[in-house]
Amino acid sequence: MLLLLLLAVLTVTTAAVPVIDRLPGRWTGWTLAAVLALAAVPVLAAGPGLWAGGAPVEAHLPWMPSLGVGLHLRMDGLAWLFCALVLGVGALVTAYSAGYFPPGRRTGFYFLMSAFALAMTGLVLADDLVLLFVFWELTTICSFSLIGLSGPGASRPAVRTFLLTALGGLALLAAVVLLWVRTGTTRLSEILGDTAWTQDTAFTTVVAALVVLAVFTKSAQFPFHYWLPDAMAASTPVSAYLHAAAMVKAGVYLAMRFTPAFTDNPLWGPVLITAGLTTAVLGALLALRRHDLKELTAYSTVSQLGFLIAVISVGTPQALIAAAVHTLAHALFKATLFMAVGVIDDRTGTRDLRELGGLARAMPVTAALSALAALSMAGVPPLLGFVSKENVFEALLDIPHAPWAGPLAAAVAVAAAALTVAYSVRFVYGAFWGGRPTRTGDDRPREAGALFLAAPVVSALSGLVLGLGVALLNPMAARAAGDATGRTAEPHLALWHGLNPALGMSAAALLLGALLVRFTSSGERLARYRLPPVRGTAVFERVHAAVISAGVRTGDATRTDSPTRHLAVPFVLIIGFAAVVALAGPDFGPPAGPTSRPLDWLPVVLVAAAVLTAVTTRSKMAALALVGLAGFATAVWFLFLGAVDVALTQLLVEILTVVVAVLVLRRLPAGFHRVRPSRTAATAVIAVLAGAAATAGAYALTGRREPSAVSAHLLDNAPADTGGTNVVNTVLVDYRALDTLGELTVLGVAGLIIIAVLHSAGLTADAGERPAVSRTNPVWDADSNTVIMRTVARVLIPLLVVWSLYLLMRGHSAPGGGFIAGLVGGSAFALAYLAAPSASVARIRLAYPAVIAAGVLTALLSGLLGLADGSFLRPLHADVPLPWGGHYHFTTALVFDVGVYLAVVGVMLTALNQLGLPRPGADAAEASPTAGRSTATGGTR
Amino acid sequence: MTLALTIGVLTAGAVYLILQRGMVRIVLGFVLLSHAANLLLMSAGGVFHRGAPLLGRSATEALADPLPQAFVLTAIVIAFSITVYMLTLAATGTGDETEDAS
Amino acid sequence: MTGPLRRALRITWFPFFYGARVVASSFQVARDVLTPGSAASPAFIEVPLQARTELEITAIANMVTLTPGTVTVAVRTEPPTLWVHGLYTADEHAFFADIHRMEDYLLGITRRGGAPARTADGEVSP
Amino acid sequence: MNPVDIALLLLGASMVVAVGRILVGPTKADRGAGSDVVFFGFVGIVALLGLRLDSDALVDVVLVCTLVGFLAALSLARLVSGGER
Amino acid sequence: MTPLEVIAVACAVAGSAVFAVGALGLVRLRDFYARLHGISISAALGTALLLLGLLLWFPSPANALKIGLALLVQLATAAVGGNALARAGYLDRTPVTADTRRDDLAAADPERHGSGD
Amino acid sequence: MNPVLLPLLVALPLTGAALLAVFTSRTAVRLLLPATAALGLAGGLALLGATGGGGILVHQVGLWPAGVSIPLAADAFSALMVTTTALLVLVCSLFALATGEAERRYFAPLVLVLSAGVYGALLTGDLFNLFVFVEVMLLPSYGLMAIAGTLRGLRGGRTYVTVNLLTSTIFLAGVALVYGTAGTVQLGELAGAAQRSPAVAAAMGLVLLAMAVKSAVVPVHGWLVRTYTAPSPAVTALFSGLHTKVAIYAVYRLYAVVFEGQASLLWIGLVVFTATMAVGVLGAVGETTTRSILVFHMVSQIGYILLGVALFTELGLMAGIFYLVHHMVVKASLFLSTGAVEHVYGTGDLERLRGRARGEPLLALAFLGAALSLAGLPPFSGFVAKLTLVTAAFDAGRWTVAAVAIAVSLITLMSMLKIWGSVFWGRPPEPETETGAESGAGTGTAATATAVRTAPPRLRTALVLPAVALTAVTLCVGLGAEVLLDLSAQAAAHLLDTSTYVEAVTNR
Ligand code: NA
Ligand code: NA
Repeated sequence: MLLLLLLAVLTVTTAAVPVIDRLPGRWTGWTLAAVLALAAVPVLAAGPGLWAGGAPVEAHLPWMPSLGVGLHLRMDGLAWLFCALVLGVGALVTAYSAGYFPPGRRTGFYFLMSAFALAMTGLVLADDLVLLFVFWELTTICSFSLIGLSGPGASRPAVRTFLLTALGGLALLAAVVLLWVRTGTTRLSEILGDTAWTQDTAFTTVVAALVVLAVFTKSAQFPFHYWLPDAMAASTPVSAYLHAAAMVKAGVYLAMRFTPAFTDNPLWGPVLITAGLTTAVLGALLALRRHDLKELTAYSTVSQLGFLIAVISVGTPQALIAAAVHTLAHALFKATLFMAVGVIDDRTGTRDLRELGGLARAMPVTAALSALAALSMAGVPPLLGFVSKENVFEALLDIPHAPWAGPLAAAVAVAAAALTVAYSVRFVYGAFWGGRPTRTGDDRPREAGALFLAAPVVSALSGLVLGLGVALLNPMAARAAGDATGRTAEPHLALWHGLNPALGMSAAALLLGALLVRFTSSGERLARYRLPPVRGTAVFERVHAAVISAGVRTGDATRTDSPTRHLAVPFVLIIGFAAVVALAGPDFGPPAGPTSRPLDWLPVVLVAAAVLTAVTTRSKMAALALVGLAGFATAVWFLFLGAVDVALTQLLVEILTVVVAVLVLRRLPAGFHRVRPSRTAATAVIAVLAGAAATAGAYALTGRREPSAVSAHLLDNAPADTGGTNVVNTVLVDYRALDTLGELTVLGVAGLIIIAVLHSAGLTADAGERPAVSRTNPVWDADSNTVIMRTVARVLIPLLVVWSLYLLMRGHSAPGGGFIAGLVGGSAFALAYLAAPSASVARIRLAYPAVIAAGVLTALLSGLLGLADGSFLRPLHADVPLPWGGHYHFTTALVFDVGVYLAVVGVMLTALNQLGLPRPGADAAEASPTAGRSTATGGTR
Repeated sequence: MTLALTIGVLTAGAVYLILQRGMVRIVLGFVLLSHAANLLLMSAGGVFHRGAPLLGRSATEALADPLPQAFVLTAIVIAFSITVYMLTLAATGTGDETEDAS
Repeated sequence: MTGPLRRALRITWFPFFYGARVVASSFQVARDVLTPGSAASPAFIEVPLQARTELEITAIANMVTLTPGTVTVAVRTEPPTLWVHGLYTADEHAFFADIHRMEDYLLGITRRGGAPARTADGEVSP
Repeated sequence: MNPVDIALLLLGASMVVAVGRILVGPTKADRGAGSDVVFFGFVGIVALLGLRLDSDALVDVVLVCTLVGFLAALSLARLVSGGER
Repeated sequence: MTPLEVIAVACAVAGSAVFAVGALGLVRLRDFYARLHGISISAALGTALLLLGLLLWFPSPANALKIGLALLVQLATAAVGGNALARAGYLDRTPVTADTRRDDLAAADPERHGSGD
Repeated sequence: MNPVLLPLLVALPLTGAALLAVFTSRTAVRLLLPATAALGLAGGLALLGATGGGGILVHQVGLWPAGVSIPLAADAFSALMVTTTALLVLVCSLFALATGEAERRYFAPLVLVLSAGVYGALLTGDLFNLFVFVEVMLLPSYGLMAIAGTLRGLRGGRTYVTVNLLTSTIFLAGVALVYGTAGTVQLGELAGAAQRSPAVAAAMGLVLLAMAVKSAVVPVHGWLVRTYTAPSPAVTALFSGLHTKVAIYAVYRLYAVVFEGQASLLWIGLVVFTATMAVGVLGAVGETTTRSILVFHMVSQIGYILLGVALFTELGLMAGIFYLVHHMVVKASLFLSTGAVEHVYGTGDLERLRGRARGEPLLALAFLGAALSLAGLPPFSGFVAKLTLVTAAFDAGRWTVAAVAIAVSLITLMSMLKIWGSVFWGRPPEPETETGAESGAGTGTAATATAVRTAPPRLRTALVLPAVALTAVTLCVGLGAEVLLDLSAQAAAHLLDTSTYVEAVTNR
């Protein structure tokens, strides 16, 4: 309950930041600090109970029960330590922020700081791996956003940091999922409590490697260390909290958590200690070379994190105690130093050691607390840093793996510690005592106000107090290390252990450090040497660029607006598919009857002739006519197969296609483009293979079964069910009217989109060849010459209309129906259009979109009427008595068909009127006969 | 077999045209391809019974499967709609050309 | 015979009259098609018409086109004129005579008074 | 052999000839002429199939064919003249 | 077969033969305009015979109406289509054979430019 | 909910569309378009309510016997899809109203027909009817694609039409072969047919192949990448949420019902979809405009979504369905937030946009949230989606697939940060003098006439809210993941054991 409340308070606070931030002045920071401090109180209060051996505090709330993932929280000794750190340092830093920033609204900053506190608290309290991961990623997002928030220049570092830490996050995700799948649970305590799964060394090694990756990226271990200095683009409070005290410790926390599972793994220890010590030395070395105090502090953080990782690798309770105490010590001194850097920056306007010096006089408090923190960092008694570092040395000496490992590791650690001493001196001496005094006189810097300094003072003094009273930390450290390792830990934290190797190492480190300070001018000389030119950010950018260029190349493969290439791929796939099926050689059974008749060869030959010639001709007109022939031959096939309605529709559609195509072709050049022979050959190969596949598919996969049940039902029941005897038509308007409704919608939409597209894009200028004959020749005169067509059309048009209505009415019992009738009606309009002496006369001034819409609405209406009989599109029947006796069998299917009719006619009207618009430029040509003639000379073949 | 052959010839021609330059050839290719698909639908109903499914005119036994015929009718009209639209596209913008250069 | 009856008979007789005309000229063209060589002497010839209404002009123009050996290429309504592509125009007199015979027959149907009388060279007598 | 089959063959051959004209051209007008023959031949084929398949449903098809043939002929002519009316 | 059916088949065969002759004209005749005359054979005489054959095969009043209508439309098509095509060909300046005797159309052109010879 | 009402989901938008085709006034559009879209959403929610507990609604349209009738059926899967579709239609319509695009000629009716097609496709239990509804969905899309009137739009329009027509024809051929082999196209009657008969399997293979092209999996993804960048942002958002997703839905449904999840073929899917994930994300990171990045990235996400069916385990299917819904929402949000920028500044070119977060914090937040969700970061829905999917992959022993899925999400983040860093962060651009926007910018409004202006205009709230709303949805779905997880599990259950669905559809 306590833990849920804690998270709830933090959540509510975060959500409330936009409201809180309306407070005037610096109150947002103070309020947040107060909340964090208050939140820390019950946590701290729970400490003694835990140290006394009490059960961990737990809380549960369901989240994703179907996955078995819940809001399981658990505070044991280890979690307590980190939780206290997060809240405590959080309170200090937010309080500091209030003074750091000039008054004004900073909603984003405070929101993210608060969210970060929430995320970090959640992370250390999570007893569910998934939950842990969620909070882990949230800290990453907060870090990314906070860095980016600090200004335009910070966006690149933010992105770099984000991507790198996200890489680690994904490794963690993989580890989480692997463990989950392996153990069947996401409960961290259960997984770590029962480490039967660690018997599988291969599996454990994989998981360990993933966790290592997560830890290293989050805690800035070599070779990923570079992000941390990069992240210094963020404002100082962010650096102090996220990039020194809290977020970077998430890796440390994770490594400590997983210690029981991985200690025995052959990968874990060596990798951790190698990387840790390398990082410790490298970080310290780099810190010593910095001029920017913030960068120095950042590299120092890297180095200290290296110490922590190295000591965790040892895996013994002693080592974990050292890690726990050093985590605490580091949080305190590093937060102090960052805050001090912020103060210096604020007061002097610079962080560059070359411009700073002798600030101690002007800023004595800052100088004092910086010195306290630096001494703790350097491991000088009686500060907490001394105790923690000595424990680290001691633990390292006890590396269990090999007898030589301990001394070697300890030696390296001493070297790193010596460097630490050196850069600690560089920081404090360089800024406060040495160097040229920073500005003098009235311009000289002044000490910061009490409220600004309050937070660093608290953290600096804590390091001193806890160092002096370090024995008080024993129960806490014991519980933390015990909970981390699963073994009992017996801490003996004290300022004085007697004369032991660790003390010697401490002394050695201090001595060596002093020598370094002496002979390198506090590192100043080192700064002149060039280090190997490998910079982390540069490597990152190179990898980044490589990925992007790989991406560009990937995109290049499809970077074309020519439909052809996009169309070729599916064809090739189908050919491949057919080949695979053929090679598998499945038995599809014998044909259920004879598959051909002699007369069939007539359409075969016609189709073949049409297709062969259509593909070879370079004349668009010829191609159009030949494709039309192929359509006619197809219609013959339909007739052969007993599909009269289909043949009729096919014919009508074919002709209307030709009519429309002519309207389009006249605007285009008469010939097709030339194509390279190689491309023609490739195309031909694909075409022939596709044709073979189609033939094989059609032959093998059809005609090998008995007539279907649905076919039998239709043929047996159509008249009884629907009152119709043209079964195909009953399928269209009764049984599967939904299909027809869709089809009619498609047709109607085609009409609309033709209008829409032409409305927005317009037709191309006419590219067809102009007639070559003089305009004064009698053959030109359209008014006279169309008299024949007009006169015949005047007879034919009413004939077509009547005929179409007849076809509409009889569709249910004979070939016909809405579509066929509509197409015939449509051809009446086409005829009227063609016969007119000019395009403007030809225009049919009907609201054709309305005709289309009326058609669709009529069909829908007849469908809705069906609801009266229990279903949409269920036809209603009525026998209408006729005045001359007998009765007419009326069905709403006919209404539906009327809708179809209207839509078809509407679309034909649309196509003719829209595509038949006068040719752009035609009027101009008429106005100037010379224009007509000049085309005439060029236009003949 | 004859029907399958027709389907194959139509498909081959269609594929060839579709893979050429220029919108008009592509459109014509698709017209052929839809013929092929429609014949395939007819083929799916079987080719042994070829009587027109108009009841009351002849014996029911030899009648062709009406369902694929209805399918084809629907498919023809849909293909027609798209063809008309594609022809419109061919007449807009850059005209027929579909490629920048060969 | 009275006018209406006469016209009814003419209408009834029309298919046979025109059918014979078509068959005859079909054979003429078919001979050119089926045998080597050609007797053709093509030309585009202007044919002034007696027909006046659009229906008359249309009908005669169509009859000309439908008859193998002659095709109407262009039409003018004011004054009514056809331009006919004739395949066998060596004997222009016969060419015009054939067309005039059809026109006269037609006008005999469409007009109460029948076709106006013509002179020997096909011109309409004043 | 059914005499109607011979007739079908003749019409089929006619259409192949017409296809040749469409393909060879050389003028748009020639292609138009070839196309006309194709369309007329098709009407003929449908009529013959009426006999051959003994299906009077084809009478309707013939009628529709002739009706739309008119449209086709006019359209193709329009194309020959470059869209000129 | 009934006698009527025999006549029907005979009509059909004769019609297709006539049609084929006209179609052959597409190859044999020398220019576009000459070929139009061949088409007339097919379109008028050929199809008329074929339609007559169909009517005789299904002799009924309804069919007579339909086929008669079809014949009329077919002839109209042949005529109007032939005219349209001829004119279109002329507009497109389709070349004529060298032995074309004269061109009154060009003569009727006041501007006398670009005539079809 | 009475199953008799199922067809109304199709009929009502069609009615709205028909009315809007006649009444084209601004007022009519502003009233009818959102109202009809909202009606669809209400219908979807009602469906969810009726099916969320595992029920299935079936209606044999026309009340003919099962097998003769076209059945419309809704289970949790279709209900989820319908609801998400309706949400997107509504939000994208509102966005289009805000940009003014909705008032273009026939935009509104086309969108409504499109939605009707999608609803029909999601509900139908008949293969041929599916073909028809896919066409009902596609035809308006052809118009919407080219409606922008730019050259790029027209060219994209051509590729779009031709590829989709080809795919539809392949699909139709597949349906033909299915009828040829099985003698039925009714899904219920086809249950397990592919497992019983190699002929049906081959025929269905062709259908699935067509669906694969439609869902733009590698190597047939190029068309999507090239065409979805062409229309306006609202249209792209709509398409991204609807089109490929219908194909994906069909793949799930068909493989589950007709193949009964046949295990021996799953490897093909694993290979193809893994490649799709990888190729898509690489392509995305290489692009240089907001839209092309997002579009290319769709390909990658399609790979993720389809992995679910390729795993064909309970968890896998559930993960895939969850991912599907999540993706529809998030991708639309991204298109709309970047689209708002594109609309106002006239370009989506990363080089020309900078520092937009400062002026448009809300929009920036909407983008960032959705981007993080896309990359699978908590607390957004994308995290749950990725988590379940990766878990399912590991659980099925597909380590490589899981590893690729994880690695791809890093590059996803990279590509999203590319947009973020370029468009929203950084120094706002110096006043530029250039005015000629590229023709590819695409919205066709006055804003396209000028590039980034000296004084950047503020975005209207109506332009920002759609993206914000969708990002809020992804956040809520992430935080309260259980609701969607539960529905996805319900949906997956019906795919894993199709007997309930089959019995309902066949009336047995
Ligand atoms: Na003639
Ligand atoms: Na940029």
